[in-house]
Amino acid sequence: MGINWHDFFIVGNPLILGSQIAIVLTMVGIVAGITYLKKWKWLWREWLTTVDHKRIGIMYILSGVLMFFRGGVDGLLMKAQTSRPEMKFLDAQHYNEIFTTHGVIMILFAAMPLLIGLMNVVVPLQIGARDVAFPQLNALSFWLFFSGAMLFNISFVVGGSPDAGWTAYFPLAGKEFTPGIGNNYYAVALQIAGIGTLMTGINFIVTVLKMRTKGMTLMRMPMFTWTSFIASVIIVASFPIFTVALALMTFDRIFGTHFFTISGGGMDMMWANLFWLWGHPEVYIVVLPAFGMFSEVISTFSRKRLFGYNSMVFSIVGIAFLSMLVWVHHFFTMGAGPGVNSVFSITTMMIAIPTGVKMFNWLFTMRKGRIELTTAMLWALAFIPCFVIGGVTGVMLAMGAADYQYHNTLFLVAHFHYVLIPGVVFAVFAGLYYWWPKMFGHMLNEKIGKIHFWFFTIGFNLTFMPMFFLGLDGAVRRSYTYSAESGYAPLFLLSTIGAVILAIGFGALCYNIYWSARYADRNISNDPWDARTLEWATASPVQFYNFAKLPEVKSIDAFWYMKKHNEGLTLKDEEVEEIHMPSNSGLPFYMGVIFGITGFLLVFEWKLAALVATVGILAGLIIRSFDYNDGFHVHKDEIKKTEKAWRSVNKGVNNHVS
Amino acid sequence: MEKNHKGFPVTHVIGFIMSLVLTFAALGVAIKTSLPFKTILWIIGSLAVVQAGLQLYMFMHMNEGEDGKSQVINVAYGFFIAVVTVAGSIWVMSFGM
Amino acid sequence: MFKKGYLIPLLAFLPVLLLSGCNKMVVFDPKGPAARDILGLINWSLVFMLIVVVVVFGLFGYIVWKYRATSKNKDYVPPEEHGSTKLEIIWTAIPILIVIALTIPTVNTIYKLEKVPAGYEDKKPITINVTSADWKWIFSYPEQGIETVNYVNIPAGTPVKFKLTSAGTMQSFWVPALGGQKYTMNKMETQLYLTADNPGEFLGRNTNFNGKGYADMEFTVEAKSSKDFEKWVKEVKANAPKLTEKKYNELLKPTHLGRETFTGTHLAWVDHGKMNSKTYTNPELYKVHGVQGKIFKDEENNTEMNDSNGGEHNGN
Amino acid sequence: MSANVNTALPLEYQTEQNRMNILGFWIFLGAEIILFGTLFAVFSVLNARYAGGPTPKDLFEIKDVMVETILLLTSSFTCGLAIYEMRRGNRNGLLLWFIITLLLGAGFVFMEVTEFIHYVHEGATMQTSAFLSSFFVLLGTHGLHVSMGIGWATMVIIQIFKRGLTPVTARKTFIIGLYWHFLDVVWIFIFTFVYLARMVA
Ligand code: HEA
Ligand code: HEA
Ligand code: CUA
Ligand SMILES: [Cu+2]
Repeated sequence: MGINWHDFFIVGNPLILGSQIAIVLTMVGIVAGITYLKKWKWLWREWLTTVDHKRIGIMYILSGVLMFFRGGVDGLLMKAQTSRPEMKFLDAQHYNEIFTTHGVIMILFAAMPLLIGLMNVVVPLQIGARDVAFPQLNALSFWLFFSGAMLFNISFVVGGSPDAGWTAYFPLAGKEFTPGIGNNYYAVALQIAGIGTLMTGINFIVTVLKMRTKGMTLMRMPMFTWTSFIASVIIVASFPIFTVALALMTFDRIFGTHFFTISGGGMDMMWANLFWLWGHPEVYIVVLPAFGMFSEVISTFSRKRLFGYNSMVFSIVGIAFLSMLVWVHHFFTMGAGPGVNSVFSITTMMIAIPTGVKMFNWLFTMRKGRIELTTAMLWALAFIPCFVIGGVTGVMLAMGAADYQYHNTLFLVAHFHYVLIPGVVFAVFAGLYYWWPKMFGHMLNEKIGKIHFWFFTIGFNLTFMPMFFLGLDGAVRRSYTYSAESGYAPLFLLSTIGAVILAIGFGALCYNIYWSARYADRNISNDPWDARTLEWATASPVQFYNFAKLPEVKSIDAFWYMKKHNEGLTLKDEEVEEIHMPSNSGLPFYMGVIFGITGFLLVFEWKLAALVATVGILAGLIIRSFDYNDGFHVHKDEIKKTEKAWRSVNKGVNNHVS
Repeated sequence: MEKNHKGFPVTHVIGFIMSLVLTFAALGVAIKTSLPFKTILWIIGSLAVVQAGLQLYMFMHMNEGEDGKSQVINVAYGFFIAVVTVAGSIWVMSFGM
Repeated sequence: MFKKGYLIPLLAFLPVLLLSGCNKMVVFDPKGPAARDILGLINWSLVFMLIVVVVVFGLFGYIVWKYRATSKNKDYVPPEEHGSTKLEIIWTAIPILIVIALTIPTVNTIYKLEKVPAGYEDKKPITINVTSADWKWIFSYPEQGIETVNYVNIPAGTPVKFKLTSAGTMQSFWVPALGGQKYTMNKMETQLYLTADNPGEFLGRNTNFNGKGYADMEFTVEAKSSKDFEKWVKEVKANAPKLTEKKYNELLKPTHLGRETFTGTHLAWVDHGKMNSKTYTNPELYKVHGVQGKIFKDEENNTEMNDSNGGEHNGN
Repeated sequence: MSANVNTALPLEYQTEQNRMNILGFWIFLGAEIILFGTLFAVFSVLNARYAGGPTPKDLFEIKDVMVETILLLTSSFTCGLAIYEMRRGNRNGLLLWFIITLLLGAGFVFMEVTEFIHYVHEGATMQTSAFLSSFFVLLGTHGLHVSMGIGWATMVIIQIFKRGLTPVTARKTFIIGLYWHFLDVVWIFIFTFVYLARMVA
């Protein structure tokens, strides 16, 4: 194939060389560590082949945190470059690659897995199920996501990163203007991860529709389950569009077709159209589960049930419905007729209405409550004012004519960080602090948590608030530098300082995870927060079969009801029955690997080799078709033993809520 | 959703004949008539939708089973999104020009 | 510890304060009717946004303060409220009213911006064709028969009809002091009316990312009095070199250029806004580090300009 | 997941896992509707951009298209009969109609491939124009689905031979039936909006 190794491995840039060395060393370190500790078998049996929704969730979260770190470092690099006018830290090409990978990684490989991870851990527990509807498919979803994420990340050191923005607008992203393979990575890696996400969507729809425990009617479901369900519906409605868009991009770039090219009659605007047909719903896919988490956290720590439950449900359904009807607001300035722009301005602004309903319902959940300022609750509280700023600036953008002045400026960048970070990142932090004991059997440290919180929120506001003003003063996005005469320097510097504070905050989280893993008290109850929903009705960490006896639900906030009426909290030996559970499988992992290999070959446009590799994919599908493994039964004795262990511990636990 | 059909698969045969009729009707309208293009498009488009509905109900038994309702809503929703995508794209990309 | 809880709302208020005080930001300092119309809309929206922010922040501060857990209210058991139909109707209805209040001027302004600005209807607009290329702006004056690069002179007080197109990637034409932006696209033509009230110099730039040279893709707009404008045109016609096709092909290569001036326009041989216009691409010149794809290796025309045809389309 | 078997229902609906799989597959079909809808959207926008290349009138042969259509319609019918036989517990009837269905499907794929080869010989390739790019990708996606369906159904037939009619094989057969009918539905729209409409336009 005549590979030019100098081009293959990006060398010559100290930054990239440094990361290459770091990556190689880390990998060697991990392999050596696992070998030394003789953990290979354990890793394979307990994690790589697992189909347990909780473990899959944890793997999602782990990858998400890692990717958040990668995306965050990208963000810091950009901030370093724009800290001073005409700074020479990164050149234009590197800046372009970095904001592209930052956007893609943050949204698709950080926000999505963090949310899907928490969905995986929590949703089956909240509806009183033993797993998701299709556990093996769930594992496959994860491995496809992981494979896509890894493929995307190696672009940094192997072959070159994509550099056309996370929106990858044509004609720029086409072969004529971006001949390198960087954008092939975009097309292929997102495709692989996207297929995984689509299957997650299907899986959770069926899980919620079919696996609810007795009495758990739709209108008794916890709000996080509702939002996860609706987000899954949006996933199924929008990801197929992205699949097609990416496939056509691949065709244009690798097979010379003319969908979006400027030659051969292609239409560059069609890409923007398809991208946002997916891209807009995508932002609600990430924000809805986050809304759900805030609902749980706010209700738990106000010690009140959620205010206006029904209108909360209607509002998410409304948001989901509208989310498919607003995509044009991302290209008001493309010159569509005034009729088009008017209609889409109106549909977009309408989203403020259901979102407002949610806002006020949260506020009134707290009213007359007893608000406990745990770290999880602090995130939920900070979310409200910050998100309102993001939301109202969104409405300003939605006004088509006004958007002619905001579009593609830092005002827009400020808007979306003000919705994405409070809306998604704060939610994930809240969710992690809240559900950590469910996942790992110990709490995160509240003191360090508060340091994390204050640094992060203050840093966040300092970083992104100045961008509103820069944007109104004409500073555009995606520009690697600006002149000294522009007068932007002070605000840009302020923003960089903010980002450093933000990074310290994130560092505090990492330290908290480490500290808590080593030193935190393991002697905690299954319900350390005195919470309201079913996931707290079982052990922390949750035993692999979730519930020895599936709970029966009589009201919303089912566990709260059980506690108040003292029902179903104990388990008698006679009630224990054998439990049927699915077996582990190596196939999803294999599929992830083979998809990764195929994708890699396709990225390098080695079409024949890629075709050969697809045989491996087909082989995987055939093996699955002939797989009749029906799972296994957990014996009564084992269940009794497990249940006794955690139920007796509960008697003498320490109270951790300060 | 009865378990055992007895005798002759009536609905299937009716469905098949109707789909043939609809197909040829569309062909006839498109090739044999000289209506304006828009009219033809509307007619053959409606025939296609009818035929799709026929397949969904008579062959695929979309509304059968304990999840019949979910399945119908799901297909209707999918169809709605598809229509929004097609009509929206055409409208937006024509730029009101 | 709790006092810090006010920090966030305070920080969040900052923009509102700054917005009302600071009039130097370019969007708040319009120099033409289009920008002024938009600013009117923006100011109108800011009033409502301010109301929303004040109401939510006020409620938030009050509720969080009043109902926080303290050692004194340890035994307080919050009531089990389900909701309140009345309240829920209120906070659905008021946002609906706000949205309506925002919708009407928005739609009005959208339509208004498509036309010659009010107050200038009796002035005959001049037409300037804008062609964006990597990474420069090319302005053709079909009526005057001249062409400039990276700067554009316009007569003040006269509506200018900018016909926008691109020789390659998608760009966005924006002169914030004069009005909103619009994309330029190959084989498409979009239009934008801008008018400068008075003579002056304004910065314009591309806002739609288009590769390596994007950051520097700026131009200046100089509004001159009609007399000065005529004088300038005459001078150009007398002194500037003639634009040849060869020179033009040179211009279209992905480069940075300073200001240039020519007599004659490239519209004589190509209008990139036409559906069937020639395609100009230079993939060879866009190579960066890393592995290059293969697609152009297989094709014979990997040399200069690629001549493939545009195809026919209903657009113009 | 539980082995609760409700024998009052048809085989494919008897276990909870089966019911979940069927519902899941319906939702997958919902996603497929949107996927094809997007391809139709692309085709609708690009369908008059010939870039000087051949037009539908130059290319399409209504007779071949009608044969393809009838092959697929008939296969949908025989697939219906296969499921009908399955519900009567008639394994051999099921297999017979199932195999006929696949043969008809194979005939369709064969016709389509010949059609494509013919176009390419006339100089109409995927790279010629936006119209042809969108044409080939829309029809190619459908054709690929049919081919995958044939391969998948073959696996299921082998399983029926090996295991007979069980809730699991019945569920697999039922689901592939749904898939097959769905591809016929997609074809109806291709027939209408790609062939008929573009020939008249
Ligand atoms: C989680 C992600 C998220 C969320 C929730 C939102 C929410 C909203 N967004 Fe945002 N948006 C993005 C992520 C998000 N956005 C991203 C990533 C981009 C840029 C992509 C790119 O180009 O790279 C973007 C870009 C973007 C644009 C394109 C601008 C441009 O390119 O020029 C527009 C325009 O309309 C817009 C509007 C809105 C609106 C109206 C909302 C609404 O949903 C907000 C609703 C919320 C409120 C309004 C606050 C609470 C409500 C009340 C208190 C009630 C009372 C209020 C009123 C009546 C006003 N967004
Ligand atoms: C969920 C989505 C998400 C999140 C969380 C973020 C988080 C951040 N983003 Fe954003 N961003 C996007 C989504 C997101 N972003 C998108 C979609 C775009 C558009 C891309 C495009 O234009 O195509 C964008 C664009 C974007 C830009 C605009 C670039 C430009 O247009 O010129 C900037 C610039 O400041 C930026 C900065 C940041 C920063 C500082 C953070 C911070 O919040 C990050 C916080 C995390 C950390 C700080 C990590 C902590 C690291 C350490 C503790 C280690 C320190 C180590 C070293 C320094 C080596 N982002
Ligand atoms: Cu009924 Cu196939
Ligand atoms: Cu949007």
